[in-house]
Amino acid sequence: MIGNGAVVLAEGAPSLQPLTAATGVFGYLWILIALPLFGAAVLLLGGRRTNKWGPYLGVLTVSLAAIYAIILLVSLMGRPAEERAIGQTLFEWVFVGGFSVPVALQLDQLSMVFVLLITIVGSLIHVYSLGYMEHDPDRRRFFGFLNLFIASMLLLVLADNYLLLYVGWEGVGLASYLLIGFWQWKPSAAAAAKKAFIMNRVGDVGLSLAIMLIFVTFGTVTFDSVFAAAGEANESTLTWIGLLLLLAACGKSAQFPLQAWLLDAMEGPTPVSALIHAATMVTAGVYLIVRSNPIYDGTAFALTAVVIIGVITMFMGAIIGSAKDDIKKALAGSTMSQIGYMVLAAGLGPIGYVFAIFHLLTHGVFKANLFLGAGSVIHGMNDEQDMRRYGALRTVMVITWITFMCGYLAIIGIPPFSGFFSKDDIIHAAFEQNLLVGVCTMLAAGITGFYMTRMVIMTFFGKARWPDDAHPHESKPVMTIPLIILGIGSVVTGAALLYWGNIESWLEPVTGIEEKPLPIPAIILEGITLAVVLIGVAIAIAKYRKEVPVEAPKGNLLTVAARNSLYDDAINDALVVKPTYVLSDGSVFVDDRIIDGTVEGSARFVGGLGSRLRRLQSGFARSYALLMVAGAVIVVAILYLARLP
Amino acid sequence: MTSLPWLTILMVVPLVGSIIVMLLPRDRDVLPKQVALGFALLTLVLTVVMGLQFDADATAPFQFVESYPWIPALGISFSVGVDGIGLVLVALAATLVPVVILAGWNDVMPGSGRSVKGYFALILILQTLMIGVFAATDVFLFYVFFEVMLIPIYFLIGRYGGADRSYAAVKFLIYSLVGGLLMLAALIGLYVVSVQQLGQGTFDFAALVGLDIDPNTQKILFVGFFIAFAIKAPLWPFHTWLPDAAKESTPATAVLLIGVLDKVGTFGMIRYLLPIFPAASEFYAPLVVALAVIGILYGALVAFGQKDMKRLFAYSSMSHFGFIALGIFVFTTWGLSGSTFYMIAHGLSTAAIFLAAGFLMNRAGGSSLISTYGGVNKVAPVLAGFFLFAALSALALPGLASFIGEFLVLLGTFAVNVPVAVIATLGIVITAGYALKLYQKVATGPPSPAVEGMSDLRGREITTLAPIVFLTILLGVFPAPVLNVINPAVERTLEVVGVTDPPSVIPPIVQGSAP
Amino acid sequence: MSVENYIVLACVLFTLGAIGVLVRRNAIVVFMSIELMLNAANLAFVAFARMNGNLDGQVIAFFVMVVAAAEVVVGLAIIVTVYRSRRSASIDEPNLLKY
Amino acid sequence: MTPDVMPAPSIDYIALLPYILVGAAGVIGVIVEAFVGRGARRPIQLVLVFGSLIGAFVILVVNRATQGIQAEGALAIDGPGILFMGLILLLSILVALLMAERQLDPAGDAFAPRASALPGSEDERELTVRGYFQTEIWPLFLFSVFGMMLFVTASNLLVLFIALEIMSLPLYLMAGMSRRRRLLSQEAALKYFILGAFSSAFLLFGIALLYGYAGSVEFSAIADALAAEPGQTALVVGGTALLAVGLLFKIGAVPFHAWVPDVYQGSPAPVTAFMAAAVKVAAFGALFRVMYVALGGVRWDWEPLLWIIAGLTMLFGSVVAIAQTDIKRMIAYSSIAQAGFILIGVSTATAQGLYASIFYLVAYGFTTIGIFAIISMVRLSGGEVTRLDQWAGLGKRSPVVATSFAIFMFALAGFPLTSGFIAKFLVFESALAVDNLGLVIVGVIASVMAAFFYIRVVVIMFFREPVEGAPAAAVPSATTTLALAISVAVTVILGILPEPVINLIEQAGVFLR
Repeated sequence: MIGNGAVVLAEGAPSLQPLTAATGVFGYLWILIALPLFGAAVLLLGGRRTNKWGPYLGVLTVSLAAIYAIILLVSLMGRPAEERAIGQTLFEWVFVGGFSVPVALQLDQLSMVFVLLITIVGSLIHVYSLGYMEHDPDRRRFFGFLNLFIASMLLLVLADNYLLLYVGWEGVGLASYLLIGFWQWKPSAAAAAKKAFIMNRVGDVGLSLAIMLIFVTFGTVTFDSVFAAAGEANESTLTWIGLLLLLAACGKSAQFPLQAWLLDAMEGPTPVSALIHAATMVTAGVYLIVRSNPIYDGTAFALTAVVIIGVITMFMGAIIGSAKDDIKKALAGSTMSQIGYMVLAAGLGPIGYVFAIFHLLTHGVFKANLFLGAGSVIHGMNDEQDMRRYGALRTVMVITWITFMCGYLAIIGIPPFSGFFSKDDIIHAAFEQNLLVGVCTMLAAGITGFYMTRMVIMTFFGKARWPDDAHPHESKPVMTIPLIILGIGSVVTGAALLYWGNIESWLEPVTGIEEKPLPIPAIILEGITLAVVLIGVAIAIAKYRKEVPVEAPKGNLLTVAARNSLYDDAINDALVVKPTYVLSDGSVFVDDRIIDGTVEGSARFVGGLGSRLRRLQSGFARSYALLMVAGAVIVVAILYLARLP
Repeated sequence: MTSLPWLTILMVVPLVGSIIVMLLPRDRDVLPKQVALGFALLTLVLTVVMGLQFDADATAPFQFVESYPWIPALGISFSVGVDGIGLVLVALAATLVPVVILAGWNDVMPGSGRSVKGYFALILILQTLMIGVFAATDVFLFYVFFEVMLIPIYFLIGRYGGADRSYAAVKFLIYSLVGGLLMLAALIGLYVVSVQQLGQGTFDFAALVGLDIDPNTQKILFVGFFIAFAIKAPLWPFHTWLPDAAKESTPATAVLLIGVLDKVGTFGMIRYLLPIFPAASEFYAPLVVALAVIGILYGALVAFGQKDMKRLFAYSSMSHFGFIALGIFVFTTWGLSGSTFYMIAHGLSTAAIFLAAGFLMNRAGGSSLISTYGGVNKVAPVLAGFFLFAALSALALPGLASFIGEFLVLLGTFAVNVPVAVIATLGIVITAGYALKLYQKVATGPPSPAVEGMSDLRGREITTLAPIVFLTILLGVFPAPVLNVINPAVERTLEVVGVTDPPSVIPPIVQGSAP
Repeated sequence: MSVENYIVLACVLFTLGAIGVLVRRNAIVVFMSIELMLNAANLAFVAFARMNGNLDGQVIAFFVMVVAAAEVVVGLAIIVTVYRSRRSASIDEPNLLKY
Repeated sequence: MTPDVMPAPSIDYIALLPYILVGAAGVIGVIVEAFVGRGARRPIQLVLVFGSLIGAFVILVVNRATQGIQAEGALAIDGPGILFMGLILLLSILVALLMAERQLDPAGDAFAPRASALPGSEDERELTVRGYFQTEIWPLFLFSVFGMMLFVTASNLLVLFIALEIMSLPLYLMAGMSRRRRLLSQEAALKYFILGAFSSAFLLFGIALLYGYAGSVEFSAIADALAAEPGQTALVVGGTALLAVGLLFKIGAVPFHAWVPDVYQGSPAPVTAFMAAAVKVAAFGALFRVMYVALGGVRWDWEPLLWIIAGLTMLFGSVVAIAQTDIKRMIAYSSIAQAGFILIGVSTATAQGLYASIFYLVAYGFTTIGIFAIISMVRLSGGEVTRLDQWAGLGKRSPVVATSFAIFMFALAGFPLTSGFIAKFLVFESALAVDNLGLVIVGVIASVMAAFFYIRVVVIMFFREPVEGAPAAAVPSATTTLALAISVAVTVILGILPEPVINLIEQAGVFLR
């Protein structure tokens, strides 16, 4: 019943790969989402009863999902390339007139890799959380929210139409809201959570409008039908759709101008930062853009916009990351910048899509690694996050240090660590497309080298600047083992995906691929890149080898600006928040005084009129008589004057 | 079809219930509640049974039709029957009444000088009238229910409400009367037209739809009906009674008032304005759309600035009613179905927010000032959880019922008028703003003095909220039961108006990948 | 003398009576003014009877006199009781009922 | 003209039986007052009153078929006439029930033991102590009813005038007979008398002018004259105007309303009920007949007049009532407003308008009597308590009475399922049927403002906490209870099942001429 719809599609869209019916092992696609959802339901509705075993259930569901995902991958690889897109319609969801949206899942090469990233990294972080959240009274709820997040994220990447994607999109937003504000009694946390949700909401406006425009244009919101017809739509429409989707992506992926929430989001527990605000959710924007590649292919304008946004954010993030002393915020800045890379890559079009995803995957691994490492440090330094109070930790936290180094080398892109392959591919693509963009990416790589080195030195090298009460110690195995796995991941993912996994040809059917000649030979380019990175590293070493003051020095203008996250909050306040409050107070005034005032006023007027008119009733019989005489005169007058034809 | 007079039964059962409650001895203060709850549940069961017999794809516009002559001299008959839209609204009423009875269990303390049984009797009478107003197929009968409904609510507010109750009650009643009397005038005008056209007058809905009223007359009569509905709904700027009424009434009353009664306004627009005055509807559509959009943003902004919870809910409802009205007057199946669906969803989310807030306020001595509260989440996580859920359902989180309504409305608007749709869509940001701001102030941060040592929800309270939450999620994930029922009615309505949905720019290859 | 003059006279008397009601304070006088108005009407009736050449007007005049007599009875009764309780026949005096 | 032989007038006494019965009963009542011992008077009077009224009503119903111009063109006993008379008789019976009440006031009934006695004087106290009851009021009452019956069926202007006086003169006296608050009562009587006499002078002069124009006082003759030579002459205009003034005064229409509040407030509650209900019906009956039958030819002239008057009356009554603090006075202003609504029906000059107004009068009459029944019940030792704020919390102390009063209030405000709603519906419809949207809009506005004070009473009774020493409704005797019960029943039943009454009214046909 699912297949036949798809066959028609295949004819309608020759360029597109057909959806094949979900049979055999794929018949249970929905289990993938159902598992963590079930976990979430049990943990959140179960109440205190589940306190004891709840967390383990949470871990279990995700791990099962991960195992199933691997099975799916294997059987997917077992299939011929043109049958690797599986569609499964579960039931009719929203249907009115011509608008009909099913709850239907679609597993193709693109969603497959996401499913893997989400479930595997997800389960590792779940395990890690067992240790990290051990003493938190609300562990149960924490794991419940995590499960909820995994479920929504899977829905997001498995949905086969935009509206269903929206549900997952908002679901992860909700989970992120709940987890950022997990320590709700901290006003800062609550505020950060609200900020994140509302800024995402702005992006959602883009997504909803995009969906409406898509429907009005194509008469459907199902991916394959839309993409099949994308070629026939006129360019301006596509441009609008592209820009609106970009707006959505900016919200979710903390891209300029909607980036301000990400740094505050670090208020959440570190595993959350690792999973949601580094590895998976924040990359959803990239997924959206890559997924919609047939639309972007039709509009150079939107693509350019995507690139510009990517470049801006890439630098902003890098600069912010270079100045923050809070280790998590520094990492958050780097996340922004790395996602900037991906968005930029996606903006390059068919040349870049694949590499955007590629970098997304490697980043997912090594950034999770770095965050969990940071978490381990924070845990060891009993919740001190200021890097200026760290130093020389390599001596006491060996595993953390080593794994962190793997992530470090990966992110700055030293061969053969994973980041090297993905980032260099992006830089290549950038140069193939446009020299300027290429140079930007290269510079950003250099800055990356700088801020990551700074972070490593301030944290693990130099003298110890610990607070007196701090007794840093290595974390428990339950935390270190995931670290180790991810550390290995940071080393191998890149090569594995590129050479063994052959990611380019794997994704090609979804994203298409395109090669252009490089202006300069690849090897030289790589050399230069590496050189730039090393320069960045060198500067950092030079700057921080010697004593790091516990109190941050004044620093030059740029540093100060960067410490204040480039004043994004100030700007938002001035441009959006303040005006909203003014507007709101204004309307309240209007409502109380003017609108309700008019109502009350008219009532009072009638009352007043009454008490004035009753004075006519003077109580003197003769004045009544006078009134009568006057009345009689009036009557005569009326009879003479007012007379119907 | 069944031969049983279902709708009459549905109306009679609560009526009987209220009479029995009134006849109970004064000194029993629990018995009336139990009896009332029993009858409410019985009504619910009957409604479900009836609903199961509803034939979604029947050709007849109305089902469970009954008609008895009432005042033949004036062509008035007691005729009832439901189409899909009426059915779901009747169901909404039948669902919410038992919930509020359970929620209002201790609203009236014995010895407070107010009669316990009176409270529940009034609620049951109200249920009869609510079912009647949605089921009437004789315009006069509709009007009678429409007006008489005011009286129980008037007493519920004025007798059992808060400090300023009698002011709020009178304001509510006068406002409604203004609308009601204008509507009466228009109704009579309609009757006179029917006399002129059919020889002898009638109020039968079908017959009136059949009339061919000249546009200018339509424009006059339309105004009479519209203002009545706009006040009920309420649309900007006819709304200022709502905040006071909402603030002064008990949560239970507020739920019935905003959750169900106010739907009569939008229901009336769909059922009466569009089919009977098609020309006028199209003539005034731009105006109404403008009012609706203003209402959406204005309501949200005012809600954002409120210091009082209940008033905030009132304004947020006003903004949601803006969405509903918008969907009605863009004349697309998406918009109209969306509005209808939104009515149900809004009924549920109103119930959720008011009841949750009510339970919160009961624990803090009834203050509805937001500033009284803080950090509830720490002391009463379950309560805070429900509160958050209500807030999310108010901001139409995808996956919840309200999202489907809101999105369909916006989609239907976008299809015919992009700028309006864009402006309206901005509303969802402000909505998120006030909803989460409220939650942040009430539930997060360190617990405030009023909140310290607050007890969490008890069994009865959870029992009242659970079904609402369940329905909200269910309809958000699987709206088919409702959509199946309302879509035919919606399409029929638009046929009468004589408009069809604009086709997509590019003819779709297949309708999604649906089976 | 033509009939019009009688009519005019009647109107004048009627007006005088009305003015009397408006300007005089003493209830008795006011009442007499009203009687004057009635008799103005009577004059008009008789005059018209003559004009129309039938007797109806004259008959009516007799009826009116009877009615006026009855009115006197009732009127004086009321005025006297008021006078007894207030020791004044002014119709501006009783002024408790107003507004 | 042959002066020597005088043909005997042909008079159908059967058709006149109702009049004769009531009139004769009144005369007998006077004789009883003169010759029967004090102790026996009351029972005899009651028998006379109820016997004659009920009898008259029965006869009326029995030979409702015998219609026609009777008594040499003096009376027109036609469908509408019979309706008006029947309504008057029914309302009078209810009023009589109220008047017969002697349980509410510890000192006896609502009337002064001797109207002539000096208020607060020694002999009055003595009379009270001796438990005297004055029963002169009963024959007066019967005469008044008799006058009303003539008034609504008068078919020539002379009878109209005489009937008016027969109706009014007793009322002037009855207004002054209150046992409590004698001064107010006497003041009311005086004002009512002076102004009433004044207005009847206007009426009479109007009659004179019309007679001058038509050469006859027969309605039919006047109508023929108007038909023969249409167009305005000073006589017609003047006559119509003055006639209208006289009739509108009795109706209490603005600007001839001034007496209404004072008289209603000062008179004893049962008498006020009589004025508010029966007199209004009679006055409207007469107005209808005069305007439709005699002056139908110049209705282009008086229609606009009545629109304006109706609009003014509705608005003025409603607005001023909002500012009232005394329940009786408020009801007085409300009755002015209600008169305005009924005038809408008259101003349409259609049969539909006639029927609508009759229905309105039925609804309004019964409701009004019920209202005054309750007003007479809510009292402290000093007599009726009419200050609104003292009614606070009545709903708590006397739920049944308060609920009935609330029903009446909602009826006057025109809420569905009460008689008042159907009534408003019908008059508005009659107006829209002649495309008079403007008047309906004014009506709507007035209704909203009126609702404001009707509802305020409900608020005071139910939502306010009782004040110290606030009154409760005293337990009345069977008669008042019966009257009250009937009024409530009619108010509700006419709201739910008006069909029979509407049909009855519409069968009445048109005025004979």
